[in-house]
Amino acid sequence: MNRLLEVKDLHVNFNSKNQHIQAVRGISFHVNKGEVLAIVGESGCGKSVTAKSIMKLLPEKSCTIPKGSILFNGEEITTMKKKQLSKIRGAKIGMVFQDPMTSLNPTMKVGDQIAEGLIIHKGYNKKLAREKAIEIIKQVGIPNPVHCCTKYPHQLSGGMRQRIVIAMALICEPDLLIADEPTTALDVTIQSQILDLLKELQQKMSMAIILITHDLGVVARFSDRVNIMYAGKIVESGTKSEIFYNPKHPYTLGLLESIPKLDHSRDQKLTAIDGTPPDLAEPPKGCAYTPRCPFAMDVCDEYNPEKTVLSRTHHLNCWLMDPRAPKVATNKAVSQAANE
Amino acid sequence: MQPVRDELFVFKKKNKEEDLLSKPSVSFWKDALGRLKHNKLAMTGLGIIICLITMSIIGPLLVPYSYSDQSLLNANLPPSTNNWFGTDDLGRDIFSRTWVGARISLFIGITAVILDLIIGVIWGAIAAYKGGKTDEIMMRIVDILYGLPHLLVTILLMVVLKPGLLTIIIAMAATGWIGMARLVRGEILRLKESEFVLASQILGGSFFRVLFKHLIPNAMGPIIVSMTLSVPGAIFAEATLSFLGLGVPVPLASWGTMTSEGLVTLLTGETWRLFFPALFISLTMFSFNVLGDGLRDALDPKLKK
Amino acid sequence: MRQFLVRRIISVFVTLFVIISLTFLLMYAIPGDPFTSENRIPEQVVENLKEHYGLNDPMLIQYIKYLKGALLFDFGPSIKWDNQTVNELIASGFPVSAMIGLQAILIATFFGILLGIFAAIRHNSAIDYFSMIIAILGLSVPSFIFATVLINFFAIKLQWFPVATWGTWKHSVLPSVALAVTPMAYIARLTRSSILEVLSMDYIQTAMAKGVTGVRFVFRHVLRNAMIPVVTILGPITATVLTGSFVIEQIFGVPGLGKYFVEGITDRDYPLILGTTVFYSAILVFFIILVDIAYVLIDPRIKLMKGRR
Amino acid sequence: SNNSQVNNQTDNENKDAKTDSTKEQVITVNALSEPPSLEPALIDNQVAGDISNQLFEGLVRLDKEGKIVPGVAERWETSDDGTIYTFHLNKDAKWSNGDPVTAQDFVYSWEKVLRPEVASPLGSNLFFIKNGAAYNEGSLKDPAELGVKAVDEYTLEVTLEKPTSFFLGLTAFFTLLPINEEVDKANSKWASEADTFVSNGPFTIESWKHGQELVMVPNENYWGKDVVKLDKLKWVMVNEQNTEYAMYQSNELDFSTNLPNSIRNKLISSGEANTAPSASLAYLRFNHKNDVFANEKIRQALGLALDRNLLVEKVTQGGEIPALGLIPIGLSSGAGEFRDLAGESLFKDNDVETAKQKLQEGLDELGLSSLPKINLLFYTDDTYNKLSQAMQEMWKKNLGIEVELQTMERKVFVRNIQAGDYQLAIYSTGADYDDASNLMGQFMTGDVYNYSNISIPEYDRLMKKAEAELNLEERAQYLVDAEKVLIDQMAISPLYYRTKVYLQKDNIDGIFQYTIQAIDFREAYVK
Amino acid sequence: MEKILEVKKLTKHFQVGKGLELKAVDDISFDIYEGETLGLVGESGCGKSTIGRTIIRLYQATSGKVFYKGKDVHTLSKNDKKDFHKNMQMIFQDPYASLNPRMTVADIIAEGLDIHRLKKGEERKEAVYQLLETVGLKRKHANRYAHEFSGGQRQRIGIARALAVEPQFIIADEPISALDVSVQAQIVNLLIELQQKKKLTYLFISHDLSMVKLISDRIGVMYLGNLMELATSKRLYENPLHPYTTSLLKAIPIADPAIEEAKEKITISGDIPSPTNPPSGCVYQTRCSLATEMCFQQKPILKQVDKQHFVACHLA
Ligand SMILES: Nc1ncnc2c1ncn2[C@@H]1O[C@H](COP(=O)(O)OP(=O)(O)OP(=O)(O)O)[C@@H](O)[C@H]1O
Ligand SMILES: Nc1ncnc2c1ncn2[C@@H]1O[C@H](COP(=O)(O)OP(=O)(O)OP(=O)(O)O)[C@@H](O)[C@H]1O
Ligand SMILES: [Mg+2]
Ligand SMILES: [Mg+2]
Repeated sequence: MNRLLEVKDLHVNFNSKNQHIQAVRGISFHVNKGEVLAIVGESGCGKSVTAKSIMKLLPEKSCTIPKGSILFNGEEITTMKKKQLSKIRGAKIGMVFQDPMTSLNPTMKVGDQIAEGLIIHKGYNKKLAREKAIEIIKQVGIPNPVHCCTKYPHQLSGGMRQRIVIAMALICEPDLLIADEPTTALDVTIQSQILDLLKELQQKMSMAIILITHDLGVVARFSDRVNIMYAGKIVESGTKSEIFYNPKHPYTLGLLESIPKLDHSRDQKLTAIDGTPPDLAEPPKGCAYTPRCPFAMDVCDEYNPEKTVLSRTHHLNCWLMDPRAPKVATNKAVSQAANE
Repeated sequence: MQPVRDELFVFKKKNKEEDLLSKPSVSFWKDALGRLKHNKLAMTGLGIIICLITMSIIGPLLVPYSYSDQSLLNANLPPSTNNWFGTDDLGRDIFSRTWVGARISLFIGITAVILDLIIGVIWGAIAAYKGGKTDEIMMRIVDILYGLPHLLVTILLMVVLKPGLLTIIIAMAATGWIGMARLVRGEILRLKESEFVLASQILGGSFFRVLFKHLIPNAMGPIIVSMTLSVPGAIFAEATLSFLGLGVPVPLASWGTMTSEGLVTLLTGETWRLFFPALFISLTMFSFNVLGDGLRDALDPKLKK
Repeated sequence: MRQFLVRRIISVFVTLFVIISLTFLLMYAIPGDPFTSENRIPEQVVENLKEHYGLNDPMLIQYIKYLKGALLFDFGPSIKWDNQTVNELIASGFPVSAMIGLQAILIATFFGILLGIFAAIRHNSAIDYFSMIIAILGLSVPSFIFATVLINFFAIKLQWFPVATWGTWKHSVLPSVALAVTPMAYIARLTRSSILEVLSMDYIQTAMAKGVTGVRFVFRHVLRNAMIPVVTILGPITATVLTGSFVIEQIFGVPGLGKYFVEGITDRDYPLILGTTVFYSAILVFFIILVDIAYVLIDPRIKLMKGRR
Repeated sequence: SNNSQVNNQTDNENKDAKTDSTKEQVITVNALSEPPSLEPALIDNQVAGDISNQLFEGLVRLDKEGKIVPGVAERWETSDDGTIYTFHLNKDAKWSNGDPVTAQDFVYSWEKVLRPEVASPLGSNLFFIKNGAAYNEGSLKDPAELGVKAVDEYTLEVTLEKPTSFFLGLTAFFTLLPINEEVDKANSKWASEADTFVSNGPFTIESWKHGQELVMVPNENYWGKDVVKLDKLKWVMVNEQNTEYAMYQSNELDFSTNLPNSIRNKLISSGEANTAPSASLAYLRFNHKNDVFANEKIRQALGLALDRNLLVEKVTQGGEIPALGLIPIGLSSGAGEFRDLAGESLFKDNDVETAKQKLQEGLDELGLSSLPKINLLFYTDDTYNKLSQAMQEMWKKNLGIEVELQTMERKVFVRNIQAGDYQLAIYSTGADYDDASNLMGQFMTGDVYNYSNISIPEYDRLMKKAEAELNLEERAQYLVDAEKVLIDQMAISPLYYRTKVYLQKDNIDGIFQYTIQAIDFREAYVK
Repeated sequence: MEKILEVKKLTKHFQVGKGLELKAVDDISFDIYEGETLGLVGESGCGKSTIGRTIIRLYQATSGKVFYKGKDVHTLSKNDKKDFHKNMQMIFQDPYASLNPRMTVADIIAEGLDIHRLKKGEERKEAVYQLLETVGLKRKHANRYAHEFSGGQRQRIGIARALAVEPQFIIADEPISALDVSVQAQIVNLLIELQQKKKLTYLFISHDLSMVKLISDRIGVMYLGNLMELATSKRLYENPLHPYTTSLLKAIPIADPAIEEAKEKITISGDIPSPTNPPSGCVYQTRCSLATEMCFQQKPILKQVDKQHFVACHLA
């Protein structure tokens, strides 16, 4: 089996003196070698937290993992010792953080920051590592890479920083790349160039990618499978076409509806899902989407929906899939609900 | 898991959820105070400081001797039931002297902290934040104050002022805050280019607002450390000043002078004369430090637990 | 940078000028002159002495001479040590003080930072408390007591080092250690506090995500970002320590510069006061410029010349 | 814990005894600090004085008992009126560079001391020579008129202003030591470095690391080199009592004179340390301009209410001797030891009853019900700090007087005293030469050093008589009477006489110590 | 419509390293009218943020002027300055860095209210809650600190802060890049609603061309510090004249796997020039497939091709 990463029933809590924020509430998914898994979801639903927990990067003081396991290449990460971890981090798993400004060391030249991975993991000497760094900076499309190497992060524009962060994650050619919104600050041409680069690496070295993004266009273009997250849970997961063409969960539907069309007229309001996600400090008993769901049933308040398997790749957690639920033609129903 | 009842499978009637507030709103400072209260070690420190202050008030009343009562024939007695901390070389009760000394030393220590805060922090912060010429001038003033021979200044003060606590404070105010000013300047130079500072500026945040709301709170780490560390410095500086005739006149004691005078006992063996003042200085240091550490942690929301 | 240096060098002269002038004023403002003494010295002798040292000249002339001396770095003979010029006194004392001071600074910086690092990385652990206790002792035990304890233990009991005087490297060990304690404690506490701050930054996560660990992690990612406060205090401390500590040098009988700072003043040895003040201030200002330069080198975001918008 | 120190020390001594089998003739002593200058004319302190005493030899020197014995001068005659001294120099006396020591060297040296431009700080020691003061003042320009002449190469004739009984002893004092004229003329800085240093005494300088160490070796050309047994005399420069004691303990010093006060008593009573008189008095200065202290009774009350024995034993603890008179033990009256003549005590120590009575009388005379606030001034010093507190307490307990204590930096203090800006002060005075009158002039009405503004006609009269008196016995009696007048009125209140307390390793001997001229290592040796 | 902002020959150079100058913004002029939205798109690093920051006085312009309501913003009097800062706000590109780590969200959002003394006590509290809800956060979040939020939540805090003082002009630097589509839609709806109600003016910097199109009246396209094309959004999308604009439009990803898979791979041919060493002639010539001799030699100026359409290209 070529399962690279397997996350099982992962829970993550943030503890402060009077509340526990359950940022991730039991998610399970896996990533195979050489595949691109996209994670899409409402802002604040726990995507970044999931990503960080795979790297065991969450602050130890305030954050606990009460339950769940993360297996990377069959090895358990949640209980791994520092030493072992450092061999995986950067070398086997690369990570692109969401906030490129604050995630770069302000007092280190970007060239050195990129080259560092090679020096630690591959034992490159300084010069060679630098050459490689220049090469990869060029690949991510930054003009004048030699000069760029000698700059400090604050001298770069937002997009440039983001590309530096990507270059940093890629330099050791990891088996798994976790990219947390890697292209938000990039213009579309550069974005497509970066995505192409990722694709190329992915194919060449069968690198797996977990892509966290809001841009459903990017998802459509780039990913193999998609996980839809909502309030700390995965609500629907399937292949790209299953999600785009046969979405079942009301939240997925809502998301797809919200995509602005290029021919959208200015006077028309954009469709958005009403309301806000629940507070994860006191998550609801039942399905978290209930208050915003146009098809909410009484059961949704009380019980958590179980997993419904639609195909080998497509499953979701929604009471609508229960045989007892009223049948709705989901696509249309969404528009109707919106128009009401 | 319980079986799910069939009748629940009906669409809900929409009712707007209520977003109620669970906690009253708190400011950063209140929040920090709350966190500080939960830090046991820091509270221990605070407790010790309060005890020391209390003892400095009532301590001398607990024994029948005043701090200045001499009994030359009973000089250098080790601690006993009569003299709990022993007696000094003039036969005075060290217990009583220790607590009278506490008044001066604690007062000096706390004053040093206040001076550091009032002059040092503000001076350094303004210099760094204003930058350019202002920085240049303000920091050169600091250099000049630091470069002047202290002893000369002290002697001059001794000539023009009457000895006493106020004089000590003036002497400390002349230069005591300089380290703090430098430290704060360094931190603020680093912080002032932060985006959140820019954000406040474009909201029209006034100079002092940005300074007090954004820059100084983010420089609290070194400020607190330097503040707590200025306590022993001030306590010993008082001893030096007193020795030079600037401080409180003998026979009034302070921990600093008691320690300096106790130095000889390392040779002669009456080490209790050194031990007690040194112990209480260390204890004070300890309390200020744990309190400072606690405060530092409390002021750092990222360490929130 | 060049512009910065030029500007700073000009301001160095202004600073020194002000320091010198104020010192001159102070010197003459305080009672007593070099020849004030409890001993019964005939007026005639005092007159001769004053004439000899030019103290009978009008103030302005003395001031100008004084400035000239400072400018040429030639302060003439000391009044007390009249067989040596102030320059000679400084030249003979400074290397000694500087050697002890340098060793002390190295000890203080090395152990201070080390202690700070461990305390911060193991925040609120045993080692954190241990480092705090060390720091507390370092600060609440004044250096003169510490020096005496060192002598009693290492020189008298164990006889590892000589009690006092100067000559071999062994002579420099105890004074350096005694001198290092307070700065070490200070540095340790500051380092700890700023490392704690840095450790909560996002880029530390990035470094960890790259698999950076150990020494590299501490030095390249943590320490540099935490160095500003330490460097700030290191500047003036170095200047002070290099130019000698009166107390330490006195206790260890070290022929350093420290005593001239105090005795120059207590003896009202005007040329010596001038010489030591100019020398110290120059070194101080030099190290403070170094600190400013270090700021820019440590944190590229810092711009010294820029005013506020 | 004191025991352990003693044990420790005997341990060290045992160790020492072993290493000493080689009998290296080396003694290490402490000079406290770098001597400001070693040229006799420029010396103004004891440190340099002590060092130069080993390097130079004056016309006379003092033997073990402090008696005058020949130095460079083999013999000497005094004129009948006591104003002319003729010294016949020892023809074997040589400088360390081989030059003979000539009468001209002395003429040159003394003229240099008195030359105004040289600004010799202790030049007043030569004011006894005819025209000395005038020449120093500049009113007399011709050096030939000075009362010192080289009759021939080896005969020196000194004419004094007036008969001066102690002049002969004074020629051993460091200001009057000779320097080599040629060397001095060739290189004015000869006295600052070991290479150029030329001396005529038992020792000469081998090496001199400024501020650090000065090493002396015997002067090969010294006429009395046979009595010099040491191979080396090392002077270290450590100005800290505790350290000095530690060095002594760890055998880094063989001889120590500068002990921490707090342990002196212990060392004296255990017999480890010895004491020697030192011609110096600590006393209380009253400002007679102050209304209160102008009153004799008040002064007496304050003076009598002090328990000097207790102060010395429990407070100053330096082996001092309670002073119940003005002139310290060991000082000459010109006709024998002064204290022997005048008696030990001129008043009763710790006479609380009388003190109380005097206070009441004084208050009545002043028309006061109680004393106004009194301020006791002293300069920053550990001993005075303690002493003042103890006295404060005694006055409070014995007389019910509140005295406020105030300490000051030394020169500021001196300035305050000189300006008469004080009420009560702790002060001290020491003799420059071995004669009681040295300490007594300063209390005469109108004397420039009379910072207490004392004016006692009887005292002035007696002092003037003594000054004019040629008969040494009579003169001594006048001085004794004068002292009695002064102390009876408590014009000042004596506190204690200082002593020298020193430690000397058991294997060392032959070090001579004197009341005034401090110390002589000429005949010192390691056993 | 009235001009609310005039940017005249604005140039901003950065000193990078020894003697090296980086022309982040190179001689750009444009106007913004009251109540309109000007979109600004362009390659990453082309100087969009720099323009925004220079307008709001975070950077001192190297040359050129910016007039807000006829007043030069770089030489405002003290009173005008305060007014200016109340009326012009900015949403930062980097939300996390722009939030003070030691302030609660409530204090961050209310800072403008405090500075301009707009609301106090209960009123202020209520205003904060309103704003939080407006941007889709919860009242409860008011007591939390910035690091306790997700990227998108932080961005919304930044938006709430900018809205708090009810400014007339907002420079929105990538205001929605970290938000999911649904929240994006909410925020964009909100911005449009505010604009309609209060005649707000926006300078909207974004990479998301579909959003830009939707929200902007006019759009400027930048490349390497230069303004390449400026037109109404409709015109720009229907009739792009500059080759760079064309390539941008082609690269917009569509949320439809079928379309995306059918799309041919876009490769950027040619060198990406460096702003420290811009190419001679037209700055786009290195990547332009249509470049002619003229493009290598002469820098095209922004010329008007239609009533609302300007372009800087020799070929247009
Ligand atoms: N340090 C923390 N302390 C408390 N709560 C936190 C902390 N970090 C994150 N959270 C909470 O955890 C939840 C999930 O955050 P996460 O960063 O994973 O969101 P996200 O899915 O990445 O959202 P976005 O798309 O906006 O980045 C959020 O509700 C956030 O408020
Ligand atoms: N403080 C600075 N010092 C030096 N160069 C800078 C500085 N800020 C920006 N730059 C440079 O100016 C150019 C324009 O930067 P700017 O941030 O305006 O780009 P941008 O258009 O906002 O890009 P993005 O879309 O990636 O945010 C970039 O090349 C950048 O490297
Ligand atoms: Mg995120
Ligand atoms: Mg930008």
